[in-house]
Amino acid sequence: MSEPMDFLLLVRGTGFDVALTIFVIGVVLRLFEIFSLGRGVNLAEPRGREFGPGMRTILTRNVPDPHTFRRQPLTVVIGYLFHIGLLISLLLFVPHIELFKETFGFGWPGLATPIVDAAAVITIIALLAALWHRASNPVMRRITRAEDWLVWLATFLPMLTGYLAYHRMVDPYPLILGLHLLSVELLLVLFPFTKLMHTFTLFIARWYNGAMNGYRGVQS
Amino acid sequence: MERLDTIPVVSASSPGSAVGVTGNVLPLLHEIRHALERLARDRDPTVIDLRAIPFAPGDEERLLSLLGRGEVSLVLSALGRSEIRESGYPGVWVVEHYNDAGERIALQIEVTDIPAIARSQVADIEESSTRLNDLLMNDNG
Amino acid sequence: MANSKTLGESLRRHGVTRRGFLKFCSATASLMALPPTMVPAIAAALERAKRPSVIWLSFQECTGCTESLTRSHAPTVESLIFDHVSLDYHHTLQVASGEAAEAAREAAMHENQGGYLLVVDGSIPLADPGYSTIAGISNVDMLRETAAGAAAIIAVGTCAAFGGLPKADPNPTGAVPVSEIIRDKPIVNVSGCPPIPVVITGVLAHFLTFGALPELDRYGRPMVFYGQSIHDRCYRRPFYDKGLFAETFDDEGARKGWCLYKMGCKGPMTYNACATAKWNNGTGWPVEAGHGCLGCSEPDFWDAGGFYNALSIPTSDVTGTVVTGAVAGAALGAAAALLNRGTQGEAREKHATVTVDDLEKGV
Amino acid sequence: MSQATIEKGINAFKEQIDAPVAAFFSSCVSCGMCAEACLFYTETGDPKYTPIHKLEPLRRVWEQEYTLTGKIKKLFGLTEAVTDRMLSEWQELLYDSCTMCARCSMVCPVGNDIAYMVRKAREGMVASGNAPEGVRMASTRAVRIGSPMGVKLTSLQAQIRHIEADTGLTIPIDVEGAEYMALLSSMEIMNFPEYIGGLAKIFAHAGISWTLCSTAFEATNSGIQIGSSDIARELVQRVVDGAERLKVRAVISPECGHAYTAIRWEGPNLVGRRFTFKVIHILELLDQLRASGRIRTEGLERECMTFHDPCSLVRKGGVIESPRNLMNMVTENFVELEEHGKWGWCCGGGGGVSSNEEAAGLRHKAFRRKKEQLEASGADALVTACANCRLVMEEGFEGYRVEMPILGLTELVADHLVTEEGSGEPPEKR
Repeated sequence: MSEPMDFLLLVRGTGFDVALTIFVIGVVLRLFEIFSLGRGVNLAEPRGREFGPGMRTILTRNVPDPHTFRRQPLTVVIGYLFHIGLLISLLLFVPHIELFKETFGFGWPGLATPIVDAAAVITIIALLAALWHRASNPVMRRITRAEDWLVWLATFLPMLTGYLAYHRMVDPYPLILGLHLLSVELLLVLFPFTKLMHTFTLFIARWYNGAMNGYRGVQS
Repeated sequence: MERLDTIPVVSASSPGSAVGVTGNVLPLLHEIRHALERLARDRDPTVIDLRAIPFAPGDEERLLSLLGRGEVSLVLSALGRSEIRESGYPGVWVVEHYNDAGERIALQIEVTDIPAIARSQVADIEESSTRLNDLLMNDNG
Repeated sequence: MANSKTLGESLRRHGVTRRGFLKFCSATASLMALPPTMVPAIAAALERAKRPSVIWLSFQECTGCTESLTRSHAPTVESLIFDHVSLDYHHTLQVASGEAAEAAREAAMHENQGGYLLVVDGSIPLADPGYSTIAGISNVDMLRETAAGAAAIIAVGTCAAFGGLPKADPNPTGAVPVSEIIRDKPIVNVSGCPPIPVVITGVLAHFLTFGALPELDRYGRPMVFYGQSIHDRCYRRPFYDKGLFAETFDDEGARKGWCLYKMGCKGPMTYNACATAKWNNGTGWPVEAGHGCLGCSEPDFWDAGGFYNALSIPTSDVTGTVVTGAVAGAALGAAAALLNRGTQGEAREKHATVTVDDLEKGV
Repeated sequence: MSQATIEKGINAFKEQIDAPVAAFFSSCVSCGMCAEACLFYTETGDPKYTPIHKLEPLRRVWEQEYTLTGKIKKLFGLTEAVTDRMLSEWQELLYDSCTMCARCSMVCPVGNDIAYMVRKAREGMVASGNAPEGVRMASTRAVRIGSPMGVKLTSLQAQIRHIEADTGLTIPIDVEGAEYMALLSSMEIMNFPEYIGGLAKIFAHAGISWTLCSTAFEATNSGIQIGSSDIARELVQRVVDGAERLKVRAVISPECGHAYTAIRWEGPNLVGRRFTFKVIHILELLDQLRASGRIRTEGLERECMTFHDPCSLVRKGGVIESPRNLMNMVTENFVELEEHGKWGWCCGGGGGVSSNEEAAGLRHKAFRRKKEQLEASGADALVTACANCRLVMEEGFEGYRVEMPILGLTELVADHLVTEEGSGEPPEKR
């Protein structure tokens, strides 16, 4: 009778521990893997600096160049909706904040749940649109590998199960809450070893881009 | 050491508490309004069991005071006391049932012309007719 | 002993009038959390209801469930029902003791074979049946024997329903709920630690009234009482939705009656009727008293993380895991870095200078 | 004679992969935005020209050699090795359809510098013998003859004689201690000698001492285009040796985009030391002279003129404002293209594409982007600052039957110099 509860306890305990350990080890490992490859010293006389332009590029790449946006608005709009929705759902939902507080020792104010709920709906719709776009856009189809589908699924499941859990659409509640946690654990485990890593590495990538261009006096 | 009963009890429904914020009173008033419309239109009565409503402290008082008191108050003595009174809105009745020990065992809002329990029961009417008849027969005899 | 008198007759014998009976029926409907429109059906059913025999077995329990039930105040509607019930065995309440008590149980079983109602509170130890015995009979044997002739079983309290406190990790007695031993009888789980008195009586009333068990949820609990979570029926829910939380027991949020989620309230995963049925004769309930729900009507609630940890916090030491992971990651990362540098260095060493003579592929 | 092999190619990939490359590949989410920045995709609609897709061989080597998952996949045979066949297939993607214009590097949402990686990937293509024939030939000529177009010193000297006769000015060669040593691109020598004349006029006007170098007059660097640091190093070394022999203060890169990036940005890193001289693009120098008042112009072009930014000059070179200042100095009706400066569109012939005959058809298709952009500007004439762009666009105009004169910005400035000799202030030594 109590399997859903046993399941919830497993994923809230050992399961989460294992996933989090793999996640942290993986992320640190990946960063080591990246940075260990180093970068040559640039002997050319600089026209500009590296650090500042690098940091600026980290910021400026959040906004697409207007012409490119006009050429491919769907990617941009879906991307924005998905990322903003995801960040709201992940970082501004009070139960999630409690988890971060427990982990890092500090928290932050959350948003009213109807707002988070709306954000989650937007995120889920955006993810479905992204899936459709990936399947139908010739460029994306060409460059999509199995990993991209996996990453989509790993992102979609926590959103879906989270939504179902919040709205209690699955009975019993511990089952869906457990599935939500399990899907998050799947995400955590896959995270370091897939392009989900871009969450962290995009800052490195953008910085390098901005720095290397900044050195030549170009704000990229 | 103080005796337990000398420590003052402070009601949770003091001003500044959650009175009225649960949002349960307003929907309930709407429900009553719809029930009144149904009653006026179709003669269709409605009973709302307030025990099934998750009231915050003070909500019940707020609801009852909003409904107010009307012209009719009935007291029923059967299996303990029951109070049946018309609210300030005719057609809306507040029915409270108590047990022998004076503890409330039910609180209902009835939207009807008169709550069923206040009517004389058909079987009782027949019985009283018989009883009165018997009495008169005996007198005659 | 049970007799064949109906409830209607029994009530009239108590001098209950027709209006009284109607009042009783509406109170019963309310008790069973059924809509007032059900009152005529209830009246008709009660009129015909037979007086059942009830055997109450207490195993690994704290008597809290019985306490909860007997907390029923003076003569209430519930007590009218219990007056009607023939409680033939209840070792806490019965006068008889020892062999006489066991004889009463056996007599009730034989007389009402296949028709009596079995109520169980407490869990059953399986690691060693000797952990809990009554009159030399192990709990598991007594349960099997008594359940065999029961019409239905009501598992009262979280121990009987889900194993409860005795089953809490590491479960030294190998405690199991009734449902793990008895599989061929209808079982109603009336969970809670203890269950709300009116919920116990409500279920009994349902059985008495309709001669059948109410609709159950996935955990075998009556939907009418366990159909909605504490969270969904909580009067503090609007604060949760607005993002207003009490952070400590004495802060402004606590004084203003804000949501107790952050203080570990397990309301969102707990299904029970506390928010509407309330406790202490309707006076209030834990959240109304300013304390989060412990989730006592849910399986394994003892092991579901600290009572004062928010539901979303994993039961393990997250910070420790992160720190350990980071250290392990750095160690593994250093090894990976060495490997990468090795590969890169080797490639650079193997570099053969490209000249314009080397641009063609070898054949 | 040694040979190019797939092993050498993969080894080159392994050498080339650095932290930025690893960060870039880790970050790519396959969003496909880079395709929208690439004229080879926008003009053909063929998704295989998606920039990040062109890097698949390099990505695969990175994953297999430098990531734990890749190593595990390799161990269990879950990933395909990069083969010579794959690289042959990718030749079209890494050479024919990429000018390394770096426009994709500007739009990538996660900040991947794709052009940076294409440059690196080409190292592996060269080492494995998968560079296109035309580009290989250009490199061979550059190394053996001294110019990718096979221009020898004698041809230069012949052109110089013509120019000296036309302008009445001396074109100095091998003048030790001159302030500037000017480099030329073969195309300027053969197709646009007016550039050399323009230089002579400007330096005479500004009173600046300059020289050409007989052992290092060629500015273009086929090694950069083919993607071989070894070949590029050899070519850069010639310039360094020449500049140091003549003890010049600075070397002037001509109106050629990739020549500038080759000597200015890659040069010191190729030879492994900082230069003892400065490297400056001719437009930068002109702009400096303009700002300091050492060149003065008269008259303004009336025609509506626009400017084509050579990719290597703007996005990859950082010379963005100078041409605008100069355009405004000599034209009164200068219109910008809608996407200009660091957002400019490539002519389609950079990065070795123009010397790759196999790419001619594709280049013609891709040029439509530039053509439409120019037509939309409403300009009557086009000014640019790269001999290669100029030639590619002239060919493109021919193909699309567009009538639009193309001018070099340096010669345009030279044409407007104040003519009365000595009427200006005596130029001061800076």
